Amino acid sequence: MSIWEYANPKKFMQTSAWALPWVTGLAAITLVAGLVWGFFFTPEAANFGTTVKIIYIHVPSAMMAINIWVMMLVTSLIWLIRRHHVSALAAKAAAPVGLVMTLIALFTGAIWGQPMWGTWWEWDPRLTSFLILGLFYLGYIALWQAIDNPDTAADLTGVLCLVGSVFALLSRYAVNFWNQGLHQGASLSVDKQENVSDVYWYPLLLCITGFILLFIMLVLTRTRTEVRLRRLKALEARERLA
Amino acid sequence: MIPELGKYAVSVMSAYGVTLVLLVGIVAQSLWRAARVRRALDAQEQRTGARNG
Amino acid sequence: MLAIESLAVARGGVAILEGVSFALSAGQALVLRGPNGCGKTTLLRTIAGLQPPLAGRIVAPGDVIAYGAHADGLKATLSVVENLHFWAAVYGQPARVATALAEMNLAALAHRAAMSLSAGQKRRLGLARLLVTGRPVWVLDEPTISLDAASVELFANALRAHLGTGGAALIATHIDIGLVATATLDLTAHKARAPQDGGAAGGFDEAFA
Amino acid sequence: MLAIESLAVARGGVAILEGVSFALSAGQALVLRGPNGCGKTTLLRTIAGLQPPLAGRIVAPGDVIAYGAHADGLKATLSVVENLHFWAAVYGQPARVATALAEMNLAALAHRAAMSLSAGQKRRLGLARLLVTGRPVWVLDEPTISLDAASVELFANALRAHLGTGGAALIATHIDIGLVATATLDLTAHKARAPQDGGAAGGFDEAFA
Amino acid sequence: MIALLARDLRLAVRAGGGFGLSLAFFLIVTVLVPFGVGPEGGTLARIAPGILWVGALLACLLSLDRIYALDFEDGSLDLLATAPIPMEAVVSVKALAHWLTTGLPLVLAAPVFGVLLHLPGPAFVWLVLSLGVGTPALSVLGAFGAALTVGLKRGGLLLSLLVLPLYMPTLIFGAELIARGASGGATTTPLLMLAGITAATVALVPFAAAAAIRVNLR
Amino acid sequence: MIALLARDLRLAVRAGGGFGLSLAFFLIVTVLVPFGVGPEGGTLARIAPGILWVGALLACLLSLDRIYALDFEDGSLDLLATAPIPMEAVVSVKALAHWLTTGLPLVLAAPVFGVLLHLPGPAFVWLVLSLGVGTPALSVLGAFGAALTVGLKRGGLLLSLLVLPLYMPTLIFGAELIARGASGGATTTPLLMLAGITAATVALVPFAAAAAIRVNLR
Ligand code: HEM
Ligand SMILES: Nc1ncnc2c1ncn2[C@@H]1O[C@H](COP(=O)(O)OP(=O)(O)OP(=O)(O)O)[C@@H](O)[C@H]1O
Ligand SMILES: Nc1ncnc2c1ncn2[C@@H]1O[C@H](COP(=O)(O)OP(=O)(O)OP(=O)(O)O)[C@@H](O)[C@H]1O
Ligand SMILES: [Mg+2]
Ligand SMILES: [Mg+2]
Repeated sequence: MSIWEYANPKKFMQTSAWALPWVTGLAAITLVAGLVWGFFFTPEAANFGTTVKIIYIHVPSAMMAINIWVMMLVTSLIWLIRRHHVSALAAKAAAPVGLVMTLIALFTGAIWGQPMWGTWWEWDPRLTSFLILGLFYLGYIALWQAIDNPDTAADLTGVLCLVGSVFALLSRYAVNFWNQGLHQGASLSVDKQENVSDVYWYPLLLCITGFILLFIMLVLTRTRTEVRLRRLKALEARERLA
Repeated sequence: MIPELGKYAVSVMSAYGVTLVLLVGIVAQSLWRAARVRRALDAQEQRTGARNG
Repeated sequence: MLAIESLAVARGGVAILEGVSFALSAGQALVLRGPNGCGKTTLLRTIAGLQPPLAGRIVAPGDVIAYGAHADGLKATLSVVENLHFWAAVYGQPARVATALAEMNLAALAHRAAMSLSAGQKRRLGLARLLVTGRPVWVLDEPTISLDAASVELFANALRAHLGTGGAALIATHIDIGLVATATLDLTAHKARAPQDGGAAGGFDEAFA
Repeated sequence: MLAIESLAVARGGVAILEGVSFALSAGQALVLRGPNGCGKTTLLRTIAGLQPPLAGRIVAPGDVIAYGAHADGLKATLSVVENLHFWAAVYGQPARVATALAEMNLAALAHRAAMSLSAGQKRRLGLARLLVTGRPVWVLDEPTISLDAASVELFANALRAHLGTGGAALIATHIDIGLVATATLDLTAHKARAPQDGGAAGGFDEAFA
Repeated sequence: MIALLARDLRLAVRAGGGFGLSLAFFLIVTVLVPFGVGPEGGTLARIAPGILWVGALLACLLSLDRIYALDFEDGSLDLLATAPIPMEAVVSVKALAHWLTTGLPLVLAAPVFGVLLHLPGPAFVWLVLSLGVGTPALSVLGAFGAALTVGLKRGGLLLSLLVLPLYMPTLIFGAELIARGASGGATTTPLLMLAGITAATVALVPFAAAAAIRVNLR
Repeated sequence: MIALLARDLRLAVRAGGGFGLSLAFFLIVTVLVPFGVGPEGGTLARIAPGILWVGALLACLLSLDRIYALDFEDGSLDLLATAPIPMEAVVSVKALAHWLTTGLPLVLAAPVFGVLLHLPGPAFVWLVLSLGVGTPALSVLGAFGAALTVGLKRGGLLLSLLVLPLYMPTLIFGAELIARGASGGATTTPLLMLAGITAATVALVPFAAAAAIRVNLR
């Protein structure tokens, strides 16, 4: 049995219907556990004070914002190359979630910046490239909405995602070159944790897992909606023609 | 019950607040739209009798 | 010169025609008929290569088709000759401009800007564009709209000459064009059926439990 | 209801028709004929009040004319009913939408976006727009373009009903509309003459010598 | 007339949002400028009022040519001219629709963009006030410029060229109002001037615009 | 293809000048900014490179939606798609025509505008160099964005939204190049990056744009 079978709408609907309750439950448990742990049961940090608690939403959402774009790139490619409708619809379904994640990262970052750097906004490369990422999300969503024919929309947004990814990377590099900023370097990495002690690391890991599961749950739900919408449109069109 | 947040209380609380609002927003929107489309599709299938079309 | 084999075409993701087959050889003209909305425009666009067919094949050598759509592709600010010269250059046939002007009775208007032409004069210019392509297979969507009787006659003559020199034409129209001999294909019979009645299934025809 | 007295009209600063006179009373329809470019569109636009006449008078009570031009004034992204509702609201006739839809056989397409209609379906919608204006004098420029035989029949019925209820119509066309009784006015005879031949003098016909 | 307003708003929303897009454009301009100018907060804070106004003005400008262009192309404008609505009302309604979809969102969102440019705290009130009072004039003047260029292919750039000089007074008083507000200066004169310009424009310019359209349809 | 280029250029000149107008727009932006920002020479000189780049970019942007819109509306694009010219060539030629009527005049006239903004002396060479190397990328990327939105009514603002993030790297390196040139810094990296972006864009993006057009005509 090949993985491409799940690209068949019916197969996808069946499988996702089975998986959805599990994912939803797991997402709720991990997310609530992680956030509660992070918010109530972690100590102050020497340099950040209690603001360190923001990390439990800031970092997972920032990671998801990037990863969701990568996921959209992959599913767009699958659509462009193999023309599986579900794949294109998954990209469409993911984009608003990605935008929300970007917004969360931006807002929490801004709120964090106020006490730490004394300013809501700084033209730091990390922050700036997130702003640009947000713009890419906005453009992508706007293009989906502007086009009527779903296959046309899938093709064009796919191409945009492709070209946009290249330029998002390029912007990241350009922005770095332009201004060395204040933001933390990447001190988290899965195998080595020099700067972050376990007290922060475990609840953070839990939160990251929670965000990932939440994203999967949302994407499944929204993709199911999009698939239904396509079928609905097809039925309506056929009824009119008959 | 709420932990002692000191002088950063406003920052931390508003960060969590904004996040919750946005997360609940996207979840609610997804579920609401899912329900609406599902209902519309059911009605359409009923009408066209295209259950196994 | 052009053969269509059980073609199915779709618009807006819905099949509208299926099982359309015919062949055109040199000197033949085929008139497509069918009520409004039956899919004539869609079929012609598919044959011209602007959209992919849903099923079936279009067999034609490369670079034989000249497509004449509803919109004439005229630039309002360019003059009649400038418009024609452009298309002649695109098709590599700059020598044909003068004859096309004469054949479509546009010589008197040659240096007028296209925007100051009347509806019928614009249409004549659109037909002249067809003549400068030098392509053997004309695929035309309602070519005689807005034309008066004399201009319809001009078009019929041009078409007759084209067929006489080994050309072919596929024409969708609601109006009779005074032509010597054309075959007619009524598309009403080729209306696409729903999948449950044996029509082609689209991507989302599965029922979801 | 509408009287034209020795009207002269110009386009691009050049007189093209002169001495056009006729009168339309309730229940009458007048068909304007003439070769391409003779000035039918220009005349209709003048009568509709979109451009001033060069000479002569247009006698009509205010607010009686509904003009139907080549372009239908449809919004591609609005649905068929939305388009009609808008124009009905503009003319203060919201109740007419349903009958107009029915008369032009658009009920099945009512919720389709106008951009997804075929050429003939768009034209039908354009004619339905005319019905919702509730105006007694229809001034129409080639109304049956792109229509199939059945739709031309629909239009003829609508026109007959309109005339029957005391309306009037002025129609420019090259095609025969199957109508009981219409008068015809051939515009060829009214071609504007050059000033030296007795035509109206324009602004710059003075000799500068 | 309400039908016309409703239609125009619906079209703006339907066509992928005249609403969100002018906002997005405003956002993009305010993002671009720091890239061009460099990230130092001091410089940015100093130029912020001017840049915000220029950004609002450009966002407005970009959407102007759509006020009538689409209606002209599909023949609606001809038909509206023969309909029982005075052309002055059509122009006013269209300017209003333009402001509702372009100016109003900008006014509401401007504070967020102010943050990006390090606008000093006390200036925020003045930013909103100045945009709120000034942008209606932009829409009406834009409707006039668009009326002059309706029917011209490629009218877009010409339109900008015609309209921008007309925008100059609004821009100057608007930016000055914010700058004075930020530095605690006397704000009465620019505010009065701004309000006066808007009031006079809204009252008188629609007549000129309607005349221009009638000529263009001829 | 030469015929297409000639036609596009002729249309640009005929229709009231794509040529002069983008220049005029550029002029107006550079004039507006001092009005918005205030006239002190020091501030202006510092922000001049950025403003000039932003102005060039906006002037470019304003004319983008006309790259294919008119051809789409009057059916030329359909006919070109069935003509014996590959769509990639059509896209490239159209981008070239856009650059010739928009980018090139800006490059040539930029020094004059630099004077208006008190751009420091040594920066002028770099201004011309950076615009000359960078603007072709703007035209090609614009042609891509326009290809995505061809056929959409009111595509103008959406187009800006899609294209502007793509312009970001060009803008950053372009403005940085002038700034470094003015202050005598190391100019090699930004110049190389700018040239690299332009070269890669010109070579690759037409394929994406042609694909987008074909999809849109379907
Ligand atoms: C709008 C503003 C901000 C944005 C868009 C932003 C974005 C990001 C991103 C993308 C990451 C990397 C996540 C990953 O890949 O691991 C991150 C991590 C982080 N951010 Fe921010 N940030 C912002 C503001 C701030 C501020 C103001 C602070 C605190 C002063 C801050 C502290 C951190 C920390 C501590 C991490 C974890 C770094 C690590 O150890 O990897 N951020 N942020
Ligand atoms: N986007 C769309 N979604 C659904 N249906 C569509 C769409 N676009 C067009 N259609 C339908 O497809 C059918 C075929 O249209 P087409 O233009 O090919 O008809 P036609 O035979 O050329 O008609 P006409 O004689 O009126 O020109 C029409 O019924 C039309 O309403
Ligand atoms: N700007 C202009 N300058 C000079 N002549 C013009 C201009 N615009 C139109 N004309 C001419 O005016 C004449 C009248 O045009 P009009 O559109 O009224 O003709 P018509 O009778 O409607 O023709 P058709 O049957 O082709 O629609 C035409 O010969 C046309 O070429
Ligand atoms: Mg058709
Ligand atoms: Mg006419």
